[in-house]
Amino acid sequence: MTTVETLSTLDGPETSGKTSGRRGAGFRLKRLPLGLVLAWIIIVMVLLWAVAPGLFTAYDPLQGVPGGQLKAPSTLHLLGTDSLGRDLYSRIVHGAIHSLSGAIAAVGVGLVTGTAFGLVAGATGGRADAIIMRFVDVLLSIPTLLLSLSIIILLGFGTVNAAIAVGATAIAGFARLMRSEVVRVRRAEFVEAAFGSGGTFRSVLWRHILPNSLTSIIAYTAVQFGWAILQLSTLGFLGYGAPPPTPEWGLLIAEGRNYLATAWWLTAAPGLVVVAVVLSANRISQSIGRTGA
Amino acid sequence: ASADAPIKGGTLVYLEQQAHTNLYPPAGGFYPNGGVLNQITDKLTYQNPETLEIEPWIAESWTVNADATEYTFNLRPGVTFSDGTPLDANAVARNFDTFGLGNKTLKQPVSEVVNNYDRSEIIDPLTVKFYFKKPSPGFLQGTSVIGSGLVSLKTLELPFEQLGDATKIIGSGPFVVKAETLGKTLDLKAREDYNWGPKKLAHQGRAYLDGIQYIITGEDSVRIGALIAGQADFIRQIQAYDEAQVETQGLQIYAPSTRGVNNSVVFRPDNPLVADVRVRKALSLATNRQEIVSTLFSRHYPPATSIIASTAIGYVDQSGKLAFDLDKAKALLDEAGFKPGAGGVREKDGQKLVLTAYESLPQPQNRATLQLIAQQWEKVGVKLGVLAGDSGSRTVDDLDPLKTPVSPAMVGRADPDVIKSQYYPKNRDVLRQKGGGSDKVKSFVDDKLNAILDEIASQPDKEKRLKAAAEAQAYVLDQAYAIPIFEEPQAFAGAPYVKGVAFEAVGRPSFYGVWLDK
Amino acid sequence: MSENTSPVLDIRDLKISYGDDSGRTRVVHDVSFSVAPGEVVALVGESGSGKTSTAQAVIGLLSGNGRVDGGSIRLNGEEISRWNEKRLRSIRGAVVSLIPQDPSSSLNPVLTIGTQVREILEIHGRLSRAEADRRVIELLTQVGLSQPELRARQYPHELSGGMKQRVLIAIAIALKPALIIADEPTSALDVTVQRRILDLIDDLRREYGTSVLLVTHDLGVAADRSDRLVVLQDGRIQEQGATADVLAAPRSAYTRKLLSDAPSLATAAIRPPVEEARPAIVAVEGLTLNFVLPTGGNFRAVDGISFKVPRGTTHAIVGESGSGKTTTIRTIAGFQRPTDGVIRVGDFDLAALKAATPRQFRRKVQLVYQNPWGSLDPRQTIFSIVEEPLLNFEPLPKEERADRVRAIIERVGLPSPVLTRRPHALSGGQRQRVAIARSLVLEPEVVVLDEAVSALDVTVQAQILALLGELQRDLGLTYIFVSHDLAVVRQIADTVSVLHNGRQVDYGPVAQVFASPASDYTRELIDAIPGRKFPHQIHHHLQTAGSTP
Amino acid sequence: MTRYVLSRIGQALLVLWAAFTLSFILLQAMPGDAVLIKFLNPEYGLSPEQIREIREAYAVDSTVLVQYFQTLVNFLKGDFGYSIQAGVPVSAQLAANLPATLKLATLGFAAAIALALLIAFLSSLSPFAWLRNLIQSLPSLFISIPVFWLGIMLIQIFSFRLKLVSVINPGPWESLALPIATLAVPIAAPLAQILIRNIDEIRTRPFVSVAVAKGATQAHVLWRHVARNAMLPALTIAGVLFGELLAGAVVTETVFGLNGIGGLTEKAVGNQDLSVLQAIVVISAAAFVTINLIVDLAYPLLDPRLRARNGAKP
Ligand SMILES: Nc1ncnc2c1ncn2[C@@H]1O[C@H](COP(=O)(O)OP(=O)(O)OP(=O)(O)O)[C@@H](O)[C@H]1O
Ligand SMILES: Nc1ncnc2c1ncn2[C@@H]1O[C@H](COP(=O)(O)OP(=O)(O)OP(=O)(O)O)[C@@H](O)[C@H]1O
Ligand SMILES: [Mg+2]
Ligand SMILES: [Mg+2]
Repeated sequence: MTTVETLSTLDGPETSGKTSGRRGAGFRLKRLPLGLVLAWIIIVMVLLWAVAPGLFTAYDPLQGVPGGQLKAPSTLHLLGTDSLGRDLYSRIVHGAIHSLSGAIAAVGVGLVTGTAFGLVAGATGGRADAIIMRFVDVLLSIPTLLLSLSIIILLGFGTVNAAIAVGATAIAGFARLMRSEVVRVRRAEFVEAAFGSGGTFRSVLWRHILPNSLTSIIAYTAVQFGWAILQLSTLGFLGYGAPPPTPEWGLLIAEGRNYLATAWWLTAAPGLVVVAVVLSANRISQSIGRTGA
Repeated sequence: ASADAPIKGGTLVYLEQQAHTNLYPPAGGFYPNGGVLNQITDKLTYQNPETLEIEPWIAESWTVNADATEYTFNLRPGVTFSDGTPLDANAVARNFDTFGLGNKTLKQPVSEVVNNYDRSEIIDPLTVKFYFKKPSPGFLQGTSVIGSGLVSLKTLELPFEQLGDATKIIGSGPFVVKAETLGKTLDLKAREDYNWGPKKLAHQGRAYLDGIQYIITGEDSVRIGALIAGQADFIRQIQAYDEAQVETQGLQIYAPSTRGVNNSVVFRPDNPLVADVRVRKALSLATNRQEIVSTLFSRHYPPATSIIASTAIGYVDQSGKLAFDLDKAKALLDEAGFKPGAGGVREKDGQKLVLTAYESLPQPQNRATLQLIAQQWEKVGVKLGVLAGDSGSRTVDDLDPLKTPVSPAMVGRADPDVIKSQYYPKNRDVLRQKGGGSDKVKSFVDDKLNAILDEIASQPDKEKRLKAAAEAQAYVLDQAYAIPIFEEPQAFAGAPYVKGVAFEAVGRPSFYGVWLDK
Repeated sequence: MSENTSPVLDIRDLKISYGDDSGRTRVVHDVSFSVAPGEVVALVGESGSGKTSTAQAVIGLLSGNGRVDGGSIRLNGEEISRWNEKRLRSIRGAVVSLIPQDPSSSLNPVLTIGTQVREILEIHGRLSRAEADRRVIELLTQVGLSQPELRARQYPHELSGGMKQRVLIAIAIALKPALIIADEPTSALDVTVQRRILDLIDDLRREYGTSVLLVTHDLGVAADRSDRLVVLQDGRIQEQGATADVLAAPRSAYTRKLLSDAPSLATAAIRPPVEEARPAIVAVEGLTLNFVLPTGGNFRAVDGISFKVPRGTTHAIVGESGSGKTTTIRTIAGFQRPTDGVIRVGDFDLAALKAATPRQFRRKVQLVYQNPWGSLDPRQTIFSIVEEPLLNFEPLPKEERADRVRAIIERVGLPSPVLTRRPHALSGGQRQRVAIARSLVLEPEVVVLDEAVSALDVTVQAQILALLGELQRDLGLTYIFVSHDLAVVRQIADTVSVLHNGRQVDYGPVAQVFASPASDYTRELIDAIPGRKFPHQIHHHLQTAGSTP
Repeated sequence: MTRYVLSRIGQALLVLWAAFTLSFILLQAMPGDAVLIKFLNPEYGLSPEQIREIREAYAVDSTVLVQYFQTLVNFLKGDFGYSIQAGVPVSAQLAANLPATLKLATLGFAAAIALALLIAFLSSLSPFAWLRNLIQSLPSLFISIPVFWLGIMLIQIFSFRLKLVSVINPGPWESLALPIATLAVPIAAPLAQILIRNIDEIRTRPFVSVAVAKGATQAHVLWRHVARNAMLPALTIAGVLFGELLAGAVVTETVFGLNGIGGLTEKAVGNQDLSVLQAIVVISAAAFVTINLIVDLAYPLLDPRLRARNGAKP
């Protein structure tokens, strides 16, 4: 959530357009940075895991083979097995759907609620603005973890509820960013010009303010996506994650850490997967941030 | 140095998994609490962990009347609390008055081990007599347990909510609290003038150690890593899967039995899904405890052969009732009307046989255990959902048989009373009977069981009492109220130079005789 | 200048290129010229012609991806184009110094003026701290800043643009360099301030004998201030020579075009006076506007302005920055409520407008902004930009809407393929045409233009002005035209109001105001118009240019 | 100015009260309560009768509104009540935990700033593009690592494998080295990102060219002109980072077994120890509003442009 201001400074003063106009958008495609390509490959691959895990592994992620527990990585079990004899690689592949949908739901909650708050606050200004932004302050001032844990307790354990809890803590960030964007866009001359050509408040909001505020929001959403995966795994670490035997990644890392002395790969492998996915999401968000503006 | 000449001095670094919560002695059932109380308090009597006999400690001798309603203790002279006040008849009387009756103004609850308590009487400064409303044959053993540690009058005067502060707990034990950082560390130092350890122990006089440092270290990997790296001397809670690793590093594993009700899952028959004894029996038959133990545990976790541990008093082997037979299980379920339905889950009248259980955090690898049980039950078409709720939901849902038809359960105490503790509606009420702790229960009561349990708690005749205990074991398994899994030890690990580690009867460490060979 | 003194700067066959992902682009091709001691050489040319790049190369300040590909740069006879950073540092500020284009962003906002002036003394380590402090005050005095001690303690935002430019000049002359590079030193300033700054540079040059390389796109400035002219186009020298000679007899067609487009040089034919009888479509009377300041209190931005604009004519509002021009017209366009006064536009009385009516009013009055980049939504296509006003009013069938958009786009002289593009794919002049098209699509009666050509190149500016004139003739439009450039006003307006600190200090037909201004302020403005040094040559040239196609 | 400060303080108090109330509602709505959780724990083996008595003694079943006003009044009087679970006054818990967290958070934050500056400067001074890219991708990497995982890995590597520091009974600095690193990494990442971006942006400003034209060295320009301007915007996210800091502290404290507000929060949530949680919310909200207030009020001191809004142009 700390990237709020980063992104809004990113497209700071309107580039005079003189030079940027001259240099076409054409060459951008010529040299795709390797890192970005890799990031997309990882994301697409993980998405495939989520959609069709059966293509990647034949092992059952939930039913273990008693007696085959805690095996080291081998050709048979690429990443070894866990304490119940379940194939770790299969659990990671099948876990993609839980982690990704959890992260998407979390970001969705934050995105929808937060941007709605920010849009209303920024567009109407005045008292509504003050009230909404103070409320956002309140959300920010309650420790995030306390907030999300309380929400989980309130709603009950589960992937969806954990996602809502994480999403709730993301609202403030989205609201702040959206508001600052809306305020910035509102000041733009083209908004006044739109009013000047007879536009009503609603049509201007819809046609100009919203679309022009969204670039940063989209970039921010990608960042938040990675962040949400991490938050979900932190919840798993604290014992508030998805119920077992869901192979959610955070839970895998969190449970795997208990076996650090005997089977370190149980936590290292899902940990690296999360790092790779979050890193990719960040990389992609940066590229969105750059091409936007 | 050689093993025969203990060395004095040194501080033992002890890594505990959880912080102690409240050091009101009856709260000693919580392992972290008991682990502290066991060093700083003494008990009236000492239960020999090998023989389970009750031996003298602060009480030099005692008499019990025939129907076990009057107990008279003669106290050892010269015992003092660490604040200098004497541990005399008056102090003992006040302690048990509080434990037996509670104290409403100070919010102090009644101890679970003291049944039917009526009053105390101070015969002379070193003689105290207790009266009971009904026979209380378990009381003598009850004076030896961790929940009956004796504390000074000053401590007893404190309201319950202040007893989390260890520095306020004044006992007469071999160690005293020197300093505490709440929730993080606790420093004990040896009491120089301590000279009243249990008579029959080889070691007498002050403790060998100069002090003990408790450090709360929640992460399993950090505790083990620190022990292996030589940063700590002794740790609690080592999981079965780490035992091999610890042993290859030349460290010592201690797994004292808790000698009580085995680690089990119990049913709440008030829930219609498990109201039929055939269903419960089938699930018992579908549970492969051998597989659970060999997959998740080690040789320190013997598979259960009754509802109580084989080392417990009154144990009777019930292995005949604990068979593993999938075909029979399926047949029983068919018989009970639960037929395989869509997705392989059995159902009856549209009701799917889907059960849920909350994992129990204090039990070793309970989450994995329940998941493995779920796997096993799935083979007969029963689904078990394992929940990992927060303590609030868990506590509330646990009262409702409809929400938690299955629940993991275990309790440690080296007396047949423990069976009553576990199953009696006025005690832990694990089966959730009507009139027990939950107002969500609609109808389930088992008077026959309750009668047997009453008998255990109040039959003064030892033989008859043991018979009742045997009867209870058989009855619970006949009704398939519980599926015992394994005999639960408390697992500790220590550095090779830590000598003389002892445990009280249910597995709390005693560091009185410990010395460091380095 | 005596012939035998060797030049301070001597550039031979300079080639500069910029690299990006797709390769290198050469932007300066074989440029050669020299600057003699004490001489002012003006580098002129349209935007993007390579003026700045050439100047930056001299001081080694080409941006990271820029490179000198060949040629030589000799400074006081030494070849510096191959020098490393370290050697370059030793001459920067000491031998060559720089007066940047935009004074407002060229001073570090968080350091005091004194610190920033002293910095150059410290870097070259010539003086003790106390001496440096004294020298700072001396320099600030020298560039004509009042209360130099106070200024030294102030921060840049507390100074006006002109004052900031003086500070930058003080920095540039601090070490008495042999050469000062002034890259558009006044293009961000008001005409009056511009003149004072240019005078100052002139004085200092005379005093120290410093040479100046003056980069400018304004031929008027170049004409007034330089000894020699170098005309660049697309990175190539089109022409160079003594200023007077070039102006009198431009050899290249490009130079001639530059000359004809420069409004300051055009002694334009004053427009015929408007016949009195024409009815006024806009009437402003006693317009006053106060801004409520966040700290409490009021700020009067416009103070009792009155004027009338007859239908089909152009009224200009001129004045220096902050004089209230924008505020006045925004009030007329209905974006701001006047504190006091009456504004009548056609049948509408602005003061009487209720919340719902402004939308109807908008059909009558349209505003064109200074910055076409900012006033067009970067995410919309040109088609939807121009179509939008139509959507806001009575529903037209889709077909008809498209026809009207196409017609108006053609009318403003844009090719139809631009319709599917977005603003960033257009040049500045094209964008301003789009903005004008948008303002015309509703067929308004009054178009208010706020500095609508100030951001544009002279050449493009001339095209847009021509377009506006054409549209006015064909459609009978009425313009209210805001500008700070009197030369432009003289060219296109019928009547003019001169504002100063929110007050109207002059008002009347253009010819009358220019010939006999009522206030000293207006006279000063008129005098400050550059390009007066060689009026007759230019006049002569314009006539010949007019005859050659 | 005073009016502005007063109104800001008023708003801060409002936020404080709202945070208190919101958290009260949230906590009340949770299933079960602290007394139930504590005393239904089988370790105590209490009978239903006894539990009923205890509930009465703790007056947990009085109406929500009564409890709300009681807690509010007590808080206003500075009385935070007792922790039911831990059996000590909340103030004692805070006294034991707050200084530790403050120390950890302050040092962690300082380390994060140092790390962020280091990354930003190195990336902008690095002479090779590949090195710059490498350094610039560090923040993304830092953001991607789960904090608890980082902590556990650091312990395994530095304490158990390399035996560089001891996690059990460490010296005063030894004890903080790894936790600070754990906490600093995720905080440093966004800071570094902002700094890198700002530095890149500020470097294109004309005043930087002017400084170079004065003959200044690259390092001089970076430090004297770029750094301060680039750091100013980063200041505004201090308030947001503060939240991260607390969340990071929870995990760090849990992993390293440190005592502190973070660990306390986690335990108190689990046990629904309301008095503790309310106190934590109030303290952290107070810290949040104070930090934001300070940032808002300090900003003009650091950025002269914001000092005198009403200073007329000469
Ligand atoms: N950093 C850069 N990277 C790539 N191209 C550049 C860069 N700077 C300038 N250019 C290009 O070099 C050419 C010359 O630019 P330069 O700034 O020297 O022109 P100019 O004559 O000063 O124009 P203006 O009047 O607009 O300031 C232009 O086409 C411009 O787009
Ligand atoms: N919203 C506002 N609040 C307070 N003062 C304002 C506001 N807008 C403009 N002003 C002040 O009103 C005065 C007139 O401003 P205006 O924008 O009309 O000037 P201008 O003549 O258009 O100048 P420029 O040539 O720089 O565009 C200025 O001193 C300006 O600072
Ligand atoms: Mg230029
Ligand atoms: Mg203006």
